[in-house]
Amino acid sequence: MSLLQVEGLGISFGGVTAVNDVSFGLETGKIVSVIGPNGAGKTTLFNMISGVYLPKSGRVRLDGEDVTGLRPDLLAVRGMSRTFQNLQIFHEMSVLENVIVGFHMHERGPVLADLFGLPGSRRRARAAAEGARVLLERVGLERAAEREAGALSYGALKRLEIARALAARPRVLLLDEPAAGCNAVETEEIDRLICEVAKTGVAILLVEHDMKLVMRLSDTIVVLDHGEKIAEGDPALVSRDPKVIEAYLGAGTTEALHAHG
Amino acid sequence: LAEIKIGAVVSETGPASSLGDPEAKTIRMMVEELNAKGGIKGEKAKLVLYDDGGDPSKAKTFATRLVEDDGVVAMVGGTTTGTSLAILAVAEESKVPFISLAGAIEIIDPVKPFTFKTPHTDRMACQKIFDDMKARGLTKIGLISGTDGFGASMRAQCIAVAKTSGIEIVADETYGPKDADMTPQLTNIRNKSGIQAVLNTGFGQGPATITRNYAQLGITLPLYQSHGVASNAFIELSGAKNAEGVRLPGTALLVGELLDPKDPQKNVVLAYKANFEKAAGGAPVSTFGGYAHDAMRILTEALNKAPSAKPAAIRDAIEGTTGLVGTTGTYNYSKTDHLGLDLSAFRMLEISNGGWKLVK
Amino acid sequence: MSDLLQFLVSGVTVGAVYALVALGFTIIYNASDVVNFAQGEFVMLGGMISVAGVAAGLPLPLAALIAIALTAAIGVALNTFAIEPARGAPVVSLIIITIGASIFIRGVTQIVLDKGTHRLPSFSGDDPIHVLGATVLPQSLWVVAGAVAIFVALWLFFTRTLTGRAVLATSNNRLAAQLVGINTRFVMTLSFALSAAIGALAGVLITPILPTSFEIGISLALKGFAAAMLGGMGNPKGALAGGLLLGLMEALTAGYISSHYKDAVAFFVILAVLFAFPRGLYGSNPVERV
Amino acid sequence: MLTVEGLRSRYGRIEVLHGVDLFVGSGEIVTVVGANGAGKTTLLRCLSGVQPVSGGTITFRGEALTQVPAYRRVARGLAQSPEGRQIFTNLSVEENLRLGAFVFADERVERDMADAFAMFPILKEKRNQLAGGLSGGQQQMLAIARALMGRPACLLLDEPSMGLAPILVAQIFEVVKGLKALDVTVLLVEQNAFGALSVADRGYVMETGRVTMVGPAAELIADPRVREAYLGI
Amino acid sequence: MRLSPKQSTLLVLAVLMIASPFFFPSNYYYRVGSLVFVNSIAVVGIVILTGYAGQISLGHAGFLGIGGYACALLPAHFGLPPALAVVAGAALSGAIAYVVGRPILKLKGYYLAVATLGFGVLVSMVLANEGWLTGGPDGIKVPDPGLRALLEQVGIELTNPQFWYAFCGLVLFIGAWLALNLRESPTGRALRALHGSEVAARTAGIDVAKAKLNAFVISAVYASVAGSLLALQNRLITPDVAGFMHSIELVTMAVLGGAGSVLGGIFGAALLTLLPQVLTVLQDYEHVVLGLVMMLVMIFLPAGLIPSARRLLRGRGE
Ligand SMILES: Nc1ncnc2c1ncn2[C@@H]1O[C@H](COP(=O)(O)OP(=O)(O)OP(=O)(O)O)[C@@H](O)[C@H]1O
Ligand SMILES: Nc1ncnc2c1ncn2[C@@H]1O[C@H](COP(=O)(O)OP(=O)(O)OP(=O)(O)O)[C@@H](O)[C@H]1O
Ligand SMILES: [Mg+2]
Ligand SMILES: [Mg+2]
Repeated sequence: MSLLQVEGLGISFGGVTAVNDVSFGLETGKIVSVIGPNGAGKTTLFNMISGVYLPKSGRVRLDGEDVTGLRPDLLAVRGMSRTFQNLQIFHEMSVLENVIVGFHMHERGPVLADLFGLPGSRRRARAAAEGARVLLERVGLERAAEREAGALSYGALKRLEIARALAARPRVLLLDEPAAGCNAVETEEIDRLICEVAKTGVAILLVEHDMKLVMRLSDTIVVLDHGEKIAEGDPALVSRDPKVIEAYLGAGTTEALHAHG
Repeated sequence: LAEIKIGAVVSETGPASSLGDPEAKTIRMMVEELNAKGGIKGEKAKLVLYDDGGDPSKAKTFATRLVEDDGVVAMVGGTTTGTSLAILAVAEESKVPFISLAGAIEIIDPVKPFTFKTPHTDRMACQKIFDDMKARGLTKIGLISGTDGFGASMRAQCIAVAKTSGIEIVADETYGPKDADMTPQLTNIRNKSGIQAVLNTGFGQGPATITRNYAQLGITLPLYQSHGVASNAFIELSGAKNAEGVRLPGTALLVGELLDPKDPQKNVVLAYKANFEKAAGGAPVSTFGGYAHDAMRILTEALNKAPSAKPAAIRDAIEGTTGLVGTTGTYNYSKTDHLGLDLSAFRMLEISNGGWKLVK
Repeated sequence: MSDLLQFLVSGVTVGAVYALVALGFTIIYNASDVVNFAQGEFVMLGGMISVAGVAAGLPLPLAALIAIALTAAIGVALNTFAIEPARGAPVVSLIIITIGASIFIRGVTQIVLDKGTHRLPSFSGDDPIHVLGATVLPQSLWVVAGAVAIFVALWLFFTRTLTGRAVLATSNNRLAAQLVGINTRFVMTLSFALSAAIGALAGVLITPILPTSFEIGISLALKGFAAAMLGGMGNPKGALAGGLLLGLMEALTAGYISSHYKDAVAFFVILAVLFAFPRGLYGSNPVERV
Repeated sequence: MLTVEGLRSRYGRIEVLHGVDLFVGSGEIVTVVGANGAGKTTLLRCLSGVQPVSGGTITFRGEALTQVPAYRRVARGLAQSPEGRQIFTNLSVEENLRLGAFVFADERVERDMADAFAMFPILKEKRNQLAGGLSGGQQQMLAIARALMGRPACLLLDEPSMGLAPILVAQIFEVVKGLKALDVTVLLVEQNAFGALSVADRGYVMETGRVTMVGPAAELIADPRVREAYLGI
Repeated sequence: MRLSPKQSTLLVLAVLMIASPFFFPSNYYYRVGSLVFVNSIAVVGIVILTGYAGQISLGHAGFLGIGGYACALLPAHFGLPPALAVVAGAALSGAIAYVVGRPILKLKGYYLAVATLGFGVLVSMVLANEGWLTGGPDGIKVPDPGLRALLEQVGIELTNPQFWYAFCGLVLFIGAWLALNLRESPTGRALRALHGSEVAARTAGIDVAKAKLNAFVISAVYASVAGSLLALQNRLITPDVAGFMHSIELVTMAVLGGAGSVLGGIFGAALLTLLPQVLTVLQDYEHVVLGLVMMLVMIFLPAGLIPSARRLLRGRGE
């Protein structure tokens, strides 16, 4: 049984089906990428898995347990964490605090302890802050720790989100276009980061349009088009699938990929 | 030359401003008059007046300020019962005499050493109205009241008084002080079988709306209003045609010209009316300005009589007030009576041809 | 039956008053997401300035026109001198500015005009019209007609004109609005002018029914705000529906249940509606993808 | 066409552009590349007038632009597809496009819209839907299309390829090339430096608020420093 | 030694509280001071709810009313000592906030504002209409808690205003301390996070509904305690305290001072409490100037008194 199992997920908006009957599985320490043209339903799929949307049909299983439609915070407690394509930053908090919030599940305690500033509460807060600094360093934002998050550039915010998601110490990590807004060199850093994380046993589900990144990282690729799964398999297989080339990659890209890869 | 400081806290603005505004104007005017006439025993009176906006907590703060900071020897004010109760607590604690301008009986019952008041109680107003109703053979009535302090307090009093005076209240409705339309309530009152008259307790614009809606619905039963609307402004807002025949208990103030020349109040009333209208730029006099007038008269006289301008001495002098003719009535304070008025001070008025008429 | 009709008449009259105030909120809200707490003062100014004009011997229509123009100018001044300089401030700060403005306007009115309560003469007399045993004052018809006319005008403005769209675009994304060439400053000026003018017109229409004084604005703003939220803030349809519904609820409660708790019932219904429709009856549900 | 001299800009007290000089000739495609936080977006915001300039000058078609308010710049021929897309989420796709042509309410709007729909058929499909419901990439298309509706003489594109599928990335660069034929000048900020430099005539490299390199695109592509720092080769 | 922001805030507060009386020319200033403290207590609650969590309440005066009336009614009807009535009122307010907050806090922005406004209106309406229980619109007397007498027995003699100044000051100090603890704590951070983005807060494992409810209940308790203290020192309570205008005033105080800052909230409360006292000399112009000051503060210090002032100071430092 996979760690994360998606079975026949589907949803529609105002009668238009956005995702239809999509199934796949994700194992510990593996990286599965979801690719597909714009509007194929990748983000929507993420939203259903992470509890932001309630699927119309299908099941999401975590560790074999049915977690379909569970609230995001409850899923987070069970080890699911994610980043967002449309950045969701706590703009008025500092960069460091943004990451500390990611630690929430590990630092929270009774409200009254927090109100009265009991030693336990302060200790947890301190531990979270230390952990957050380490993570900021990993995404290269340690120098910006005290800045107001709203003042960061787009690419920096993207990396901040990754740090925050990692802070939750997830078992399943959903990354929605983590490299968008980063140049080739910055993308390589993210590439390395994702690899390291996967090595620690985290299952990663990745949506990304940067094919180089996808091809290099993925154990398995799931291809969506118009909400349907049109292909699934290892990178080499998928990138040669004519359906995928036609719907998504375009002839030129495939050549370029193979030229460099 | 020393000054005698007099304090005042009134609701010049806020929900009770239609009461408090003429009070403030009157108080200012009378202090000026007093000083123009040479003050008190040669000393100028200085007025310190604060606007509490109708908020009892503010009233309490301002009363504290008057006593502790401004060092006044006496206070008038307390436009509403709520603010009066707040001020009297300060007055009693710091032993500074206070003449309240609000209606509720609890202000002076039980008697508190330093607190007096000039208006009739609303209980007396109910009594007066019910007496008039009975004289006309009206015993089944509908009651409609504003939800503000004035309306609610008088409603409670009238319900209590009705029990003992043979009046049966068959409808009991309320309205918000700023409501735009009261026809549903009046429709329900009209539909009560056997109903013979309607009484509205309230002040400000609500009663005017009631009066207009009453005419709109074509209700022909006698309509009584409270002393809260005893002012020409009420006729104006209601429209003279709509207000025709409305009765209410009022003071001599509105009918000064109609009073018997022998009436002791006649001169007092006419003088105040003339002065006020001049000072207030033509604004019509109201019962409430009259209360303030009487309070200031009582205070002035006490200041003149008192051996010293010490609060305690002034208090004693106020308590000794007898036979003082004011616009509201003739005041006779005593150790056991800090109201000093009886029912005879109220006059039943009727609106007729856009003016006032005394009901004999 | 005639009772019910009378209650309905009362409800529609009062409801139209609320709707007029609620409609005034829509434009400024649509341009800036700010609920302008000084909207009630615009209504008050419309009434008070007309009253002063009539007292000074002007014919009512002229006095009303002056009142509307003056109030619109005051609206523009409010934007220019208080809202625009605080651009970029959080919305709550802007709301507090409008609260400050409402206190300020009230204070000035009390000094420049007076503290009295005044009524304007009814436009077409005070003789009630009898319909199936119920009575209607002609002025009520004026108020209802005014509310409907303003509603139609606003609805057309927002759905049919490019300027109306520009207003919506400005509040939705001010940066993008500038990037496509919308003069957002002008949009704000226009919104304040229109809102104030609508408020003043409302004031002129209702003063024969609901006497005005410098302090009347707050309670009107409160009810108008509640009505606008009931219907869904920003949508003229919501303002009209919310206003009428609120008025009808009050009248029917006063008529059939208890006048003591008519406002309470009205708020209960508002709460109930919001639980079912968290954005009011016609409020738009913004789609924000994550 | 567009000349920027000594441009400085700040957020609050922190200066992020320290005197940027830049020149875009008529009909040219010029690209700006640089790391996260270099100030590329800030530069474009200054050009569109939505970011205060604290020093330096901007000259556009021979006229000083620095004092011109943002909303007048569209009419003068400067349109931008901004970072983060900044679409009107509460308005429909079609209304978004119409507002793109806000300053020219004439018949040509319909034609331009048809062109935009031809370029991005998905937008036509979703024309009556609220723009907020679009997918990330679809919103990016809308932002580009909306900027084109402004009939720019000079188009400012802030990372137009972000979030687009590879097929579309290629298409976007084709579109940019195509604009040249229509005599539209393009200033292109891109993280996809390789793609951008491939279509551009010239390029600038920005680092922490300054221009550190400038030259013909082909030269920059070949420059070892650029290759190492931005192309990852 | 460098002070943390929390310590420096508390230090400033303590110094102001203790030093001010040395400048008081008369007893009356104690009264004003204690009013500032009472308002501040309620406003600190608003700071938690609105400043931290970004939830607007236009009905918080309702909880003031509940706290205040608890001190009048519980002693009268159940013989509870007034001091205990404060606690009972706070518990009641917290419980009501818990029940009401559950459905209401699902609403957002202005819709939440109007729902809370409705709650406040309902409370003040019950207080005004149920005269048999509450004394009606004119209010009801509140018994003396007898704390001053207690102090006298141990040899501390204070005038009434002095006593309330000290007592309310102490309560405010504790309230501020708690709020400051909360701010940098996991719970407080969760509140500020959901203010920024609810979805992101959720995916970080924050139970948003519960966090909001926590903030609502805590702020209701603050308001309730403030209401109780107001009632006890006035010895009288009227439905006005629960009124809509009062709710608006509390929010205004919080925003003027700087919604997210405890010290800001206290300064906002002080400004709006003191200003009307100062402006009385202007008589008719009082409201004009009050409105003007509010507008000017927000125009020139848009983030509120304290945060904007901090920003300005920091700017000079660089
Ligand atoms: N809340 C919503 N309302 C309306 N339509 C929606 C909504 N959410 C998603 N859709 C539609 O569902 C489809 C899938 O969108 P989704 O965001 O999942 O695409 P995607 O694969 O993530 O695309 P991209 O690569 O551009 O990010 C789109 O056509 C979009 O318009
Ligand atoms: N709103 C803001 N307030 C304060 N500082 C800001 C703000 N926006 C950007 N900055 C700062 O200005 C600098 C330049 O940012 P800008 O967004 O222009 O960079 P960029 O080159 O576009 O980066 P990216 O490639 O990540 O989009 C950065 O250091 C950033 O932190
Ligand atoms: Mg997506
Ligand atoms: Mg950028």
